[in-house]
Amino acid sequence: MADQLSPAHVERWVHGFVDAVEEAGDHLTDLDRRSGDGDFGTNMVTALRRSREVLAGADTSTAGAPFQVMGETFLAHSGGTSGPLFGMWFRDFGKVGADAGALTLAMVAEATANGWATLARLGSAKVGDRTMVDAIAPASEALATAVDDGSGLVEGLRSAAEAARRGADGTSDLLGRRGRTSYVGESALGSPDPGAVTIALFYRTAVEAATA
Amino acid sequence: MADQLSPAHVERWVHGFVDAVEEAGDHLTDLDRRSGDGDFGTNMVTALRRSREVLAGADTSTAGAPFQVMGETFLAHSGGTSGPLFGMWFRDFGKVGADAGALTLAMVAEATANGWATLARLGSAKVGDRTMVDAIAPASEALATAVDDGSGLVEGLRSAAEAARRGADGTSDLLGRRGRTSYVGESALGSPDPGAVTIALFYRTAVEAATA
Amino acid sequence: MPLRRQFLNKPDDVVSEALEGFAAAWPHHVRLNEDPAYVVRARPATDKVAVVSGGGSGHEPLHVGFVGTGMLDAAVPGAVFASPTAVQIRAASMAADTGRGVLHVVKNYTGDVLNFRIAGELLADEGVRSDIVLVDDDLATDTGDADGPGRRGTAAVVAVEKVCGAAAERGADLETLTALGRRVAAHSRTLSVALAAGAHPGQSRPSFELPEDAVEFGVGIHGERARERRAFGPTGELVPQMVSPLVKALELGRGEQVIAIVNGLGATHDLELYGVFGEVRRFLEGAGIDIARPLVGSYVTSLDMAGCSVTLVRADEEILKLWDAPAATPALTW
Amino acid sequence: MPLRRQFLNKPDDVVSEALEGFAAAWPHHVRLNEDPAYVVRARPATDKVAVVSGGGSGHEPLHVGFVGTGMLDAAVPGAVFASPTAVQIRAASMAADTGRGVLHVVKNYTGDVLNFRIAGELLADEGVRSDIVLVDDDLATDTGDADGPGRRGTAAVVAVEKVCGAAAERGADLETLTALGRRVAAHSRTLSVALAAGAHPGQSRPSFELPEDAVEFGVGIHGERARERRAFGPTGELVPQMVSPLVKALELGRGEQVIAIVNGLGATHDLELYGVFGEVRRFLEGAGIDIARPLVGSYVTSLDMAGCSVTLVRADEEILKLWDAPAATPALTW
Ligand SMILES: Nc1ncnc2c1ncn2[C@@H]1O[C@H](COP(=O)(O)OP(=O)(O)O)[C@@H](O)[C@H]1O
Ligand SMILES: Nc1ncnc2c1ncn2[C@@H]1O[C@H](COP(=O)(O)OP(=O)(O)O)[C@@H](O)[C@H]1O
Ligand SMILES: [Mg+2]
Ligand SMILES: [Mg+2]
Ligand SMILES: [Mg+2]
Ligand SMILES: [Mg+2]
Repeated sequence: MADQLSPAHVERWVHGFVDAVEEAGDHLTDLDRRSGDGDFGTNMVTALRRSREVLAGADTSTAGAPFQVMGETFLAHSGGTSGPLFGMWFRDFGKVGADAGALTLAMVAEATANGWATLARLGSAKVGDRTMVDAIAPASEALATAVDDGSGLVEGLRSAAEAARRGADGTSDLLGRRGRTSYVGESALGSPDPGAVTIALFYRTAVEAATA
Repeated sequence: MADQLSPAHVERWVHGFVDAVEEAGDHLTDLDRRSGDGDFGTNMVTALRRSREVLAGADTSTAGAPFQVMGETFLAHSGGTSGPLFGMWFRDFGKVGADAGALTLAMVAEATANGWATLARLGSAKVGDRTMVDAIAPASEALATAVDDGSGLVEGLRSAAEAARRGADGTSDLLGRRGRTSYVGESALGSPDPGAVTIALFYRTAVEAATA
Repeated sequence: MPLRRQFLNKPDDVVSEALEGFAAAWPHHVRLNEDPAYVVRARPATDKVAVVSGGGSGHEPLHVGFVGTGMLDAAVPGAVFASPTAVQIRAASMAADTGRGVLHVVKNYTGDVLNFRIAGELLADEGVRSDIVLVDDDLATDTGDADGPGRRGTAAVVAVEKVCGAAAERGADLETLTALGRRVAAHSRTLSVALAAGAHPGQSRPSFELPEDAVEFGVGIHGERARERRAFGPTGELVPQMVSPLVKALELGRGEQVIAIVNGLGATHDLELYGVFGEVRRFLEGAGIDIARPLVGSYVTSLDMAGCSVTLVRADEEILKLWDAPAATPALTW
Repeated sequence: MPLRRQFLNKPDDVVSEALEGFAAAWPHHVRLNEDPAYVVRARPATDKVAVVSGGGSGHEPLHVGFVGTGMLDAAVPGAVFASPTAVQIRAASMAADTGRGVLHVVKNYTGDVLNFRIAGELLADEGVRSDIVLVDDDLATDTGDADGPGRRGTAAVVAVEKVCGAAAERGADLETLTALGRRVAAHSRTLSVALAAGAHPGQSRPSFELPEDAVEFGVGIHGERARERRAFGPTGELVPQMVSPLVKALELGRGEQVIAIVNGLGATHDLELYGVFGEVRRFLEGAGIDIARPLVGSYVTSLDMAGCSVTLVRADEEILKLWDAPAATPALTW
């Protein structure tokens, strides 16, 4: 059990995330079909596969490098609303780890807080609007608490993953107020927001990478 | 029985012609339907009525003036193939009578010959092509003979009218080689060319104006 | 049944209302005479041969859109798809004449030819010299029958108007212009393809119907059908069928230069026209022919027909220099 | 079922093939960068704020047709009806930047706004200053809901690009340009009406069907339906329904001056557009409002949609002077 995420850990995290989203792709698309236009999973998987290809040839000697590659790939090639937002999300992780030999829990907490701020600034989504912010916000708070409490890396990531999952689950009860889901009203109730579910996968795979 | 056509005679001729074409309008349109696109009578009547209106307010103190008015009216307002050609036809009559107090038989012969030349130049129709030239040519030849023979006005006009009528009748046996009728081939056989029929009316009404 | 409604009041007033709007939209370029209807430059030239064109309406921006410095001195619009009258042409020509004569640029259609020829005779009576350049570029109507009506006139008229307009601006005399215009016309060929016919103002039915798997190949600009239907296909297959016969008819050899005009027939989007132009370029590159000057846009339309035409004009240095000369008209300015 | 076939090869390649053809057709005006895709001036400016715009394709000539002296320094085309990516926008902006910053002219659509905002952050990281003028002129989407997406951006973008382009050419700094562009946008309103929807490349069905007696009133430029259908009628009845709300929304009073843009949405013929413009003029004359500058043509299209939009822009002397300043672009030159 690592107490920092080395570049190798980060690569494992990223590949684990790609695999997890690939596996959940159809389900995520289906969730977007219920609450939007049904392209989320497909777009996400396409952009992630492309990222994986670019990563194969990229220099990933710093802990931020894999995220920088994913950020650029998403910003360069992914359409829709979530593509550029995820691009900026990964970019904030890339920035925090830009010159670092490893990611500490504090750095993950910082990247999460920055990413939350970026997404809020760009997409104007607040907690409760039924977006990925509803998974990010509790994860960010959990990470901040863990850092304050001096928790270990795995413990901190676990609390983030747990918080994100609960946040994602909770979107099932929310009415959409941002993006396409705001047009479908009550008919989305009962299914969670695909963006939030994806954020939960992001932290789950972090835990897996750190514990593998 | 006049031996010259005074401005009053010419006016009577012109009005007689308008009336005659008006009366024959549906028949002429029908002929054009058999050999072209079925707009001849309608177009002709519209332009002639318009000419009659303009004539009512025009100075017609010379023998050519009514024809000048008709020429301008046809050239300014009449579409299709025959409209501009008739415009030029009337114009040649207007020119010959431009400064004249009356039209002699020789002048009618000259205008006819000029008109024929103008139409041949503009429309490239030769005798036998199933156009109004097939009525004009015999009328012109009859008038030339009448002038050479020193015939009287009425006698000369009568011979022209008779020749034009025979020429028009003869177009029933001709295959079209100019204008729209060239596209319909044999199906026009048996009906005369509406333009040629109209030329025959033109000379018939000349006789009526001279003898009234 | 495809429905093709239009923005208009009474169908009969379409042309006169459009002309009124057109003149109001381009007050620094043109002035409209209402009766008889014609359009002249807002600032008429004072000492040059007047270049005048005209024909049926429904082909806009042709011809009124090309009135202005460097192109036409006057344009004479008829009713939709019908020739203007000789009296209109005479009036426009006399308004444009500066004493140095008038060049009539005429697309080869029976009515247009007849009325412009008559106008020439009327003008002669007024002491105004004029001559005609007949534009007959439509390869689809090249039957070789010397006694027939000959090839129709289509998009090459833009090249003739541009080149003669520029030469007139530089002081060329009527004889020179006539010879020049005839040279451009003789070295121009066009083929047009339609995917859907347009509809006459006030009518909701297009002038012909096409099955889903066919294109009208060699279509005209008056809603008339072509002699041929061919299989619909990607532009990569359609365009060579258009360009190859043009190259042959003009006997264009490797190393020669052309002006290439890709023209929309009314309802064809720029995205498509530029795609077509790309294919024209690929084909000509393969044949070693140089597109010295390209022109892509909807310049000679057939109401709201979905279709396009490709025109090639063999170019030499003189023609290219005149093509490049400045023009300032509503539809073409450089 | 109206059939709407297009000239294209593979639907996915429509935009890239059109861009290639476009660049080849206007070599003296523009240069295409293929990946990431953007268009810049053939002769880049050296010392001015760069004016850059972009958005989904299918609206041609917007935006690529407005690259050139006096208007845009660069245009960034997305896929059909889809925003360009932030990386495209960054690359185009950096290619156009002369060191004096970049003005982004953005039509108000979620994707465009998001990607241009992101591009602004990416550019800041590169040390390039930029700011956004949001164009949101579509009165049909004015719900008054401050939390909603706001009015869509349509044809007023042409006015913003023209005016800001001219001011940038004269050396205005980024702050001045941003304020100027926002002023033009704030004083612009548009209403659009469709008679028939267009079809996406490769699809033969239009994006919606209209009954014969209805028009889509307040339609957008992405094939989406309007909130309202109204009775089809003559332009004399339709146009006042479009212009009157614009006058009210802008609170235009007697004696005020406007730029009036009558814009075809893709398949609408010039004859119709000029007829519509005539009606706009009649209406504004009646209201005592002066059309200081007219613009009539198909500048912001929605593929091959049959329809038109009317835009009014309140004008003052500064705006008119900038509107009149020279421009030399593929789609607008004077
Ligand atoms: N304004 C926003 N801020 C943050 N996230 C958003 C916003 N709008 C949408 N999203 C997220 O994006 C997801 C939908 O992405 P995507 O399918 O790519 O969007 P679309 O197809 O509507 O363009 C949603 O599940 C939501 O989590
Ligand atoms: N080239 C021609 N020369 C002389 N007369 C012609 C010529 N072509 C057609 N006509 C005459 O025009 C008449 C048809 O006129 P009209 O119906 O106006 O023509 P369209 O409808 O074909 O334009 C014919 O009956 C014929 O007499
Ligand atoms: Mg979606
Ligand atoms: Mg989507
Ligand atoms: Mg007829
Ligand atoms: Mg007819």
